[in-house]
Amino acid sequence: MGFLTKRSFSGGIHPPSSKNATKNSAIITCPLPSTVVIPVSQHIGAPSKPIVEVGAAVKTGDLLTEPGGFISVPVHASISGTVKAIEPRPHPLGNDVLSIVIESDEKDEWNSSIGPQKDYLQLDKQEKIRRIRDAGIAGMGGATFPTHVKLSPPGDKPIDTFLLNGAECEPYLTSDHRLMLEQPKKIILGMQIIVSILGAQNAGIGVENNKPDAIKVLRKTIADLGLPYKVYSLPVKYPQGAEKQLIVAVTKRAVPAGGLPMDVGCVVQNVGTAMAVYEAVAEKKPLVERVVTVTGKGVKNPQNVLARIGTPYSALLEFCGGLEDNVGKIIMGGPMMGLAQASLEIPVIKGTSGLLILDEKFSKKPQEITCISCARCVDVCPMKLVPTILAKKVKYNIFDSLEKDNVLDCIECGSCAYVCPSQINLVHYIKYGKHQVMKARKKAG
Amino acid sequence: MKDVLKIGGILLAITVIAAAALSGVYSVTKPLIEDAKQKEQDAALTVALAGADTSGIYKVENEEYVYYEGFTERERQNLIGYAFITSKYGYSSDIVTMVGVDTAGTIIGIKVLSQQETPGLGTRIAEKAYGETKTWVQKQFEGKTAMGCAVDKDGGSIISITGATISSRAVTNSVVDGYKKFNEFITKK
Amino acid sequence: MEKKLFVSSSPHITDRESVAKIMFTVIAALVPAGIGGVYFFGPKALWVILVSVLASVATEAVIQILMKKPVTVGDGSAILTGILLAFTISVQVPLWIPAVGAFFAIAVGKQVFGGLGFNPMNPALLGRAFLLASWPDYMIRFDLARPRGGHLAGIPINIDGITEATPLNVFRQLRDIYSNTTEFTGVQPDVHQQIDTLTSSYTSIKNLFIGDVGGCIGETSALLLLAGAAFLMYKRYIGWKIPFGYIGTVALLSWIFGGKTDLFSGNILFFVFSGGLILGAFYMATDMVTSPVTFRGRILFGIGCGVITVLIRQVGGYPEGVCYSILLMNLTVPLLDRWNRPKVFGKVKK
Amino acid sequence: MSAFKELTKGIYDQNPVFKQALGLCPTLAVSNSVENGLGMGLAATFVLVCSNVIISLIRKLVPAKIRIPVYIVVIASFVTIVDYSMNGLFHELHKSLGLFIPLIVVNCIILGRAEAFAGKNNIFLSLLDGIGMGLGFTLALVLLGTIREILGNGSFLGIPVIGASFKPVLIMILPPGAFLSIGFVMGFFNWIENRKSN
Repeated sequence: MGFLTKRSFSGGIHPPSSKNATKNSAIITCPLPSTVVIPVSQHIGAPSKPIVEVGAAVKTGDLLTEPGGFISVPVHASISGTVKAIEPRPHPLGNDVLSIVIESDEKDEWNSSIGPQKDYLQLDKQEKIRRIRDAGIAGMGGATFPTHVKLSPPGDKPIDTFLLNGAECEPYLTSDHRLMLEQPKKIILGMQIIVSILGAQNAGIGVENNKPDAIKVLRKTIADLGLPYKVYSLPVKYPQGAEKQLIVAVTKRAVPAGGLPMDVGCVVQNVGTAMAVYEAVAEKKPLVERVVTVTGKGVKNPQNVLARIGTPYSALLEFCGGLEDNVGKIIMGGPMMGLAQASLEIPVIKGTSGLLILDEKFSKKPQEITCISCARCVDVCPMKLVPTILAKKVKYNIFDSLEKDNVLDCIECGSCAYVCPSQINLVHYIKYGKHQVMKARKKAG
Repeated sequence: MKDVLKIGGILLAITVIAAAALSGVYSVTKPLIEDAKQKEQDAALTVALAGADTSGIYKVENEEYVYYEGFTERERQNLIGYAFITSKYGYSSDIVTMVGVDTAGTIIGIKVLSQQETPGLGTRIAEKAYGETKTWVQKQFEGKTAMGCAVDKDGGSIISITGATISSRAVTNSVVDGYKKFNEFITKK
Repeated sequence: MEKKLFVSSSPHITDRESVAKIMFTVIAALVPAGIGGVYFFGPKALWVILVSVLASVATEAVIQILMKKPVTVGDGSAILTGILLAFTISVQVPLWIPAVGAFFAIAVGKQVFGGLGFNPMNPALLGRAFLLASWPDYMIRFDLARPRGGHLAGIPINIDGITEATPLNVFRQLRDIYSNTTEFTGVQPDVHQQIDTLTSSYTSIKNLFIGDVGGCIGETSALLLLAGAAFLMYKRYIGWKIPFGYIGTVALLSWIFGGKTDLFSGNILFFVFSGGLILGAFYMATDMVTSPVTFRGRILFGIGCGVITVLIRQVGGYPEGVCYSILLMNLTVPLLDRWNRPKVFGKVKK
Repeated sequence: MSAFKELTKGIYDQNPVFKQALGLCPTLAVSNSVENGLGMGLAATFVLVCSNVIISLIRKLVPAKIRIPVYIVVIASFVTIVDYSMNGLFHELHKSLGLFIPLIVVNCIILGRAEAFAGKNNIFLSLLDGIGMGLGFTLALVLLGTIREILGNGSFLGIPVIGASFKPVLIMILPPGAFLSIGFVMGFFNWIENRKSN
């Protein structure tokens, strides 16, 4: 079949990229919002614990919480002002989460310890990792897994390859693309820090070949800095940016089912994370802002915005010219894996790579009809699962054999549901099936 | 040990009773069954050896072969022909026929004794078409030379039943085979 | 917030394919073969197709209304079933035959199981099998099926009993004569010659390819069927695994066993273009609902169809076995899918 | 439980074929005409009644360990009696039922009733149960035979009942027809039950 001869993976889909609206608009900074809402949990793992009290005055970059465990990161004040409330507020994931609300004093005074650090590369490994954790960095591609954990692999898993993920395969999103064009130096230097922590011999950046400008800029920057990193031009295919698919495309190593990239000696980080790592280690700057692509038919001026963490969508959208009348759906992230949002008061968090506003026509999903076993989902599944059988089992409440069908290997990329002619939301069923399997596992101990 | 004997005894008693009952029934029904079979064969023979006197048909039997001779008179006068039984596997069963031929080898009459072919298709070899008085085999074979029979598909003159070529061909070929065997035997004699 | 936002799970975009679009595209791909059928067999072919389609659609609608289900005749699947059924019957049937067949196909072949997506067997083929078992005398009558003067080279002139003038029928009859060696029937001297002319002469193969031979309405023209199939493959509505697995197997086995008496002497082109193989392999075996979803499953499905087809053609009671072979393999689909799950990404063999 | 109930339960409520799905092999095989169905049904009924009575009679004498062999001996004896008698008296019918007469021995209705009923109840009730179940089986066979013969052959008990213009649906007297008709009749009864319970 020779699918390994090209730098790609088997399966996958080709949705329209829809990136033209924002791919050429430079990142612009969003004005400071009057209040920010900072949830204590913006990452995968234990929520962090607040260490400030209502009424306290904070400066930008001040620590607001302490980590709730090893797999946890703190959050920081993203503006200066007064803590107004510490209470549950709507969270992008759908439920209400304890959040620290800060009212701006409009001065944006920064914590004084933030600034360029000398000889940061010479710091020892533990210090670098501590700075990364203290800066509150969690994977900025959307998965929000605490970065310091990923950079501390257990001793029995030697890492020889570090990959930077600049694929940005989700349609519509351009934040990583713009970041690579505008901040290539910070990204590469961040990469250098990560490589020094991991001790990896090989390092490279994977970029889909629909971003030739980014590939060129990155190559030039690497050459200018005299570093040995490679830039891989990858074919455009969704989900090229999924960890396992990226690794197999670049290194031809297949992460074992149920395993992690470190099982094949790899660590993958998003380009935005690399920049945040640079800022954390070289400037001690915590993660208080990120680039968000605001796009879609439902917003007047689609653009790439540098926004403070905690900025409510309403403020962000107002800056982008406001919503059109026919808004139907607001999605955090891309259209394939993003989450539909219920309210405009939800804030930007560390994993908010984009805000996609779809008009009504695109929002309503057609009625699901019965599966006709066309096998399109089987053909596109990048994990080589059989989505139709998984979904049917879930639909008829047959959960006992799901685990044997490898349901837990699903990466929820949505390719199956994208191609389904019967409009069945396979991902929805499979997610529920995974949930049931995990529940059964917990019960069994 | 005692238990085993008791169980064995009961089982023995029951089987003995059953055997006795069966032998009684057998002795009563045996003549009936033979009678019915005889009647059936007689009916077939009257078709196969049409023209012979019903009491002028004699079974010729020896170790290897059985056939029938038919006379117009009871006292073995005027031999009109012979009848033999032949069979061949058709579409889903053995098709057994009784064939009567005259001394020159021309078929006098023919009757299907048993078959389990596809209803509506293969079974039509033994059935009368609507408004006919003769079955398909009678219509096709009577008056033909047994030796030269072949279905139309094989270039012969037996018009096979649409959709039941296999059954038609099986009957035809069994007639030929049966006649061949009969002929061998009779010439040897 | 005065406006209500839609909230649903990801993904939020789809490629806008739909079952109806797939069905109508397949129907479009069958149009050339349908026109060919009408051209070769005369206007009655059109009536057969129309009756079959109308009966399918009406049956589906009526049953769905009676069962108080949403009426889904708009998805085109009933129309497709009607067309495929009409394509597999002889033009000489009375018009109530396609109507009854379509009723059985939809009612018993599809709606009894719960409608589209739940039927274990291809409804059109089931309808055809029902008709063939119920009224064989109508279903195998092909004697007038060549009004355009098309012909098969090698049809023996001295055998006048042939009423089933499809290529495979003629072949079977000639070969039966050839191998039926009782000295009483005797091998006719020119049978040998006739078989060769029938199976390998240029005229025969050309007419077979164009479709100018006896047979069912939509199955004779390999050319038109392949044109439609190429379109469907280009649109990716049918894959290569089932049809090629199927036809490849038939070609190989026919070459080995399809000769007069010797092995490895069958003419592949004759067996591939004869009968309903092209129609069956590209349009019926590939029916999404009743074929496997897995890669290996589809290949094995195709091979299985091929083996059974050749088995029926060479030793079975019928000259053609496409219909039954696909129906039989349809029943193995759940097993094939269970045994041939793809190896999950990154799964290491233990 | 009244005696009347024991007699009638086999006809509909616990019909061996449609409700309990017992004895399907002969049901499928010989229901291609009313005559065959009736012959088979009555033969089985005779065996069922006789074996029920005898088994009920000897139920206290037979140790539990050997009850199945004893039942089989009893049933097989009656089947053989039926086989001989039919062969002598109804030779043609016997020929068309063929192998299925001896196979009554393994018909699960008969062994099933022996085990489930006759081995536990008195002679009178066992007699009624045998008659009821036998009638239920016969009725099922005749019903299927009627459907199949009329549709598949256009006749009832061999007498043409539909005009000559009707082309019989051959498949109905072929084996698939048995499955089709039994499926639809069972479906029909289930539908009635569903409507009743709603």
